Amino acid sequence: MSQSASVPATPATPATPATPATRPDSASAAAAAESTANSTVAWTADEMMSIAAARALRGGMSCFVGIGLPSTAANLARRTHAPDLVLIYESGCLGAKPDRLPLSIGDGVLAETADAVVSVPEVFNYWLQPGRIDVGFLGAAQLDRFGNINTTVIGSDYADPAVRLPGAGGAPEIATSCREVFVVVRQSRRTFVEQVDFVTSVGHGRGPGDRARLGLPGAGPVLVITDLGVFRPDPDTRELTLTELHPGVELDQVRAATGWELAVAADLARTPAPTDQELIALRALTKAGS
Amino acid sequence: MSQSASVPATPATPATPATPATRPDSASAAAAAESTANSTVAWTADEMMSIAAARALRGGMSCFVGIGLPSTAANLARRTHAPDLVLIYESGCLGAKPDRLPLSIGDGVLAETADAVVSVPEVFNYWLQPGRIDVGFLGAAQLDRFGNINTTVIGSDYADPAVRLPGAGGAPEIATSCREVFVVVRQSRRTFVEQVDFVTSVGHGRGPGDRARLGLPGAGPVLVITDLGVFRPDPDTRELTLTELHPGVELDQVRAATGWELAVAADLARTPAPTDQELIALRALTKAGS
Amino acid sequence: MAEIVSLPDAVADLVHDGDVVALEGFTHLIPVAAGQEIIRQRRRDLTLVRMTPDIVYDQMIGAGCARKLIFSWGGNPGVGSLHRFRDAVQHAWPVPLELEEHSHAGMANRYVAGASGLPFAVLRGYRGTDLPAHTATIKPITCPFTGEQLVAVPALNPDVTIVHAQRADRAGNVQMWGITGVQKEAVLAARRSLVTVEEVVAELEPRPGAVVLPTWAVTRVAEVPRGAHPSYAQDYYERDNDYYQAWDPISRDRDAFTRWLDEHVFAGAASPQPAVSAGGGPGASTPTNAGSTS
Amino acid sequence: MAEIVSLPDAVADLVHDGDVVALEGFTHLIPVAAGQEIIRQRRRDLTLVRMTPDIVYDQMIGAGCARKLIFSWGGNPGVGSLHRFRDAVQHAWPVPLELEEHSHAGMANRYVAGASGLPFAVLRGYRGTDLPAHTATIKPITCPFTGEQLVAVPALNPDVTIVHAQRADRAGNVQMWGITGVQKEAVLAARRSLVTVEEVVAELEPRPGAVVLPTWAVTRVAEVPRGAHPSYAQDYYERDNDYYQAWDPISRDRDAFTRWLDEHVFAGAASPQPAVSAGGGPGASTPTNAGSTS
Repeated sequence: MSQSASVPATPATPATPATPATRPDSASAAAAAESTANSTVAWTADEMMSIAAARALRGGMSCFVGIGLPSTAANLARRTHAPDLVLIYESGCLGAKPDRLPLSIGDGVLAETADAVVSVPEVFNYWLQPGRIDVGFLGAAQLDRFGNINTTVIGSDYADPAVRLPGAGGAPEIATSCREVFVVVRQSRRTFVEQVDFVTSVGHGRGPGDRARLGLPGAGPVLVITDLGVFRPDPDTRELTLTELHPGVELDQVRAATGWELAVAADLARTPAPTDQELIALRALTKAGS
Repeated sequence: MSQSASVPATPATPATPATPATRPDSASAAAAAESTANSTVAWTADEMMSIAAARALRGGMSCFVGIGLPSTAANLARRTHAPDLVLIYESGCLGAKPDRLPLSIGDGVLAETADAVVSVPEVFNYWLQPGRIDVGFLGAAQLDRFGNINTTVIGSDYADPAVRLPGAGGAPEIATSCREVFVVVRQSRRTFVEQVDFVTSVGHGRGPGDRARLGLPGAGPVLVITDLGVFRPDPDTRELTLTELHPGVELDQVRAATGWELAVAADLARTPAPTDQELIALRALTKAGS
Repeated sequence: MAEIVSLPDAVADLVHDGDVVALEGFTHLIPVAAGQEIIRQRRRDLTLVRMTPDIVYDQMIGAGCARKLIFSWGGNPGVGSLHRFRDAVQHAWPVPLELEEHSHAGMANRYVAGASGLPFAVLRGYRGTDLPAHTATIKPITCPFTGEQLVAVPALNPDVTIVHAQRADRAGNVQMWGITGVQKEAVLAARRSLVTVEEVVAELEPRPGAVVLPTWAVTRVAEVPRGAHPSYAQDYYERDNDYYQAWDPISRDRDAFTRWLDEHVFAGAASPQPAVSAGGGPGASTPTNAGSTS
Repeated sequence: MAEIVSLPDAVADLVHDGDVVALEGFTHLIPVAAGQEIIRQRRRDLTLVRMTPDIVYDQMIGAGCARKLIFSWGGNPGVGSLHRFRDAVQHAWPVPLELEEHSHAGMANRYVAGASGLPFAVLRGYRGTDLPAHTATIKPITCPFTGEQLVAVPALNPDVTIVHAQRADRAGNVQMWGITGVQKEAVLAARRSLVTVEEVVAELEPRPGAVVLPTWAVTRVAEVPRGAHPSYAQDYYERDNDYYQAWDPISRDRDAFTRWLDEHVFAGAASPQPAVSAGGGPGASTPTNAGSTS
């Protein structure tokens, strides 16, 4: 099942399928599917995205995990370079160590393997809100140039939306309280928009100083990983700036999939291609979870 | 150990010894110790007090239990006429069924026999505050004519007290939130005072309408049991009024042990003397607990 | 003390037209059978409350039980959207659905306030989002000590809360374990409560991670084996992922949905849990090939 | 991640003169050995926080560690008063002791606010009592939805919280069970935390009623067998009621107390837990005949 506006992705709660699929409709798929020096097998743009997202997580970090793409990335990191990554799910599972990819944020395997299972009020009040969690890992239906996230409605009229999306879930406070936020999202002009129709979760507001003015304690989105590349907020403008291109992706492809005039880092890098080890781990994970 | 100003009783948390002792210094002891038609053995004023207090509790009630005299009475009720009395301790034990008298509000036997053990914040916030508990059973170092309780300081200057007492513990909110409050206290001019030096826990304030004005949801002290008799607030004046004399106690003894001009109910009754069954159960309980 | 009764009797006693009704259960232990019993008893004008309205609320909304939804995330977990919910919001079918929309943190705290007998809760939430502009039940509040501005949300005190648990004893004490979500708070916040359970047992053995609701905090208990299907009951049965997939095409189409309702909810009025088949899907005639739904 | 160290090292690292220090444990699991180590390291000007200051705080106050006490009930449970506490309040011996006095509900909610990263908590408390007149940290607050007036109390965020638990694993994950009081909130509210444990084990087996604090929420763990004596550690040892009785005459007399301090706390500086005798009393030379204390 591919993602579409009528089956939207959502943060911190399930909506996108847990299994990354090939994306034949994507301009990047053909490029990404080519094999590189790192890997001996072909891989898809979605696989590159999950692997790039996983690499951003470091051992010992605590990570508040949204389902779908974020969960795939976080579980992949725990299977590869970050075995002591602490996974936290909004269902109350602290330190979950699932042996297969969970299909929801409340799968039994999360509770069975967690260091502690606490109530939902407790996970938000005692664990998220005080800023104990290093990284909040979110998805998005729309993401704008300042990293604001929409998972509520498509269209300008809340009362009469073009598309009613699932809503906020845990995302607004994850985006507020985690020390940093990573976002993982499939990129297109539909998802990468100049300004979101509805601010469900605040990124960098309308620019520099907005998070401080709003009293948001965390640093906000410091990293956005898509199937085309990696974006980071410009230190001065806070605008999402392309800092890495995935292997085989051309800059024009990224521009074509971005709904605003794309800023590109002076030292634009190439994401290292997936290694065989990463691909094997990812495929084992998504196969077990499906 | 007898109760004295320097070793004060406290509500809802331990301070008085759990074991009722004979009280040779009391004017009522000799009278109360005489045997009556109900019992074939002699009993003490303290035993009469605990038994009268236990009788006030009914099966199926939930009772927030202070340690010491209230705990003795509540556990006695559970052993005699009210086996399904639900005992709640501020340590977080809901539905404790101790097989011996606990020495503190946090004895292991309370946790081991409870239906549920919850955190201290939870017992106050989820269980006490919303008014779920039928009866709050409190002790007092001082009690005044309107049933207000002091367990904080003796003397008019808080900053330089004549005697520093243990403080509030759980009592202020027990007195506020339980549907009804029972108080059990050894009676003397030291404990039964015209006006408490410090209002730790509100009874009926300074008279009619005060609880409503303060927005206190529960009915407040509806029953005070001492070693001399039983008191209830007058429906009009809210002043504690003697409604029962314990067997063998004379009205003058009660007046002598009351720090204000005592009101006596028109239909003053005699407390039925302890039955053998009650005495046997009480002594088994206090012996096991000592 | 909780009375142990049948599910139809419990719903008939406790759930009235126009009530504020919360069915809670966070992925795990969702009281689906009770929700379908509410449909079967044709309740109307309910204000439905739930952090994560999913299939059972899609069914209740599609059946016309609800006039309002108070929620924080509405979707078919792992699959996509709730199409009956979207049809109600976007096209007022079968009746208009008013929304009161919060975040999870806000909803959880609203239940906490409700359970605590407080009129409101305070959190560090919603800041900078567009939610306060559309939700009247989000207001600023100032700390009287630091002057910091935070957010207040009002208590949720449903007329009835319904949850599902693994066990109750014969006295009506309830025990649940695994992910227990916001169920304790939702029950304690409500005026009346119903707990459906997998089984009534002689004695509740203590278990790691178990939450116990004493009988005097619950109004009714009903034994409903598989009452959480297609969600799961830890140590009883697994989540029926095929059901969630198969729900998508049924719910996309008004006629298919109406047929499903007739065949799998209303037709079963005589039998106790008709819509809760042991098999993998909302109904035997439903294709469960998830691949066909994309 | 929590570091596993010795008790003296943990106290030396975490507890500084002038700190706000909370030792929590509600009757059960009171971190007495850690309190005595603070005395031994001669910390001064501490603001001590504890819902139920009892013997260990009487000892710390008598030893001159504290300039202020934030509390809700101070007594020797089942015995009577804390005489060192009273001597400090009534006669400023050995140093004056400032009081900040609350109810249990207020203190518990202050820790909850602290653990939640909020500046204050709201409760339905203190109404009509004389406490607000003497305690600056109790203020009115108005519900923005109903207009009802309630009470706010500020968050407690100790510099250090110390609790005792039954077990930790080698990674520093902590497990406690039985009555767990306000310990989770007190640890999560603190900037730094120390958990003394009965034993460090290879693996924490799940247990009914257990609270687990993940290692990343704790600063230091120290293995201190019988570290809660004379309170108890469920499934390890019982409460030493004789100790509580015997404390009464020692604490009533400044000289007797000073002698006890020299002999049973300071003299033991070389050995790890000198004041925690296996026997029944604060010291071998102490009469434990409770009858003599009345």
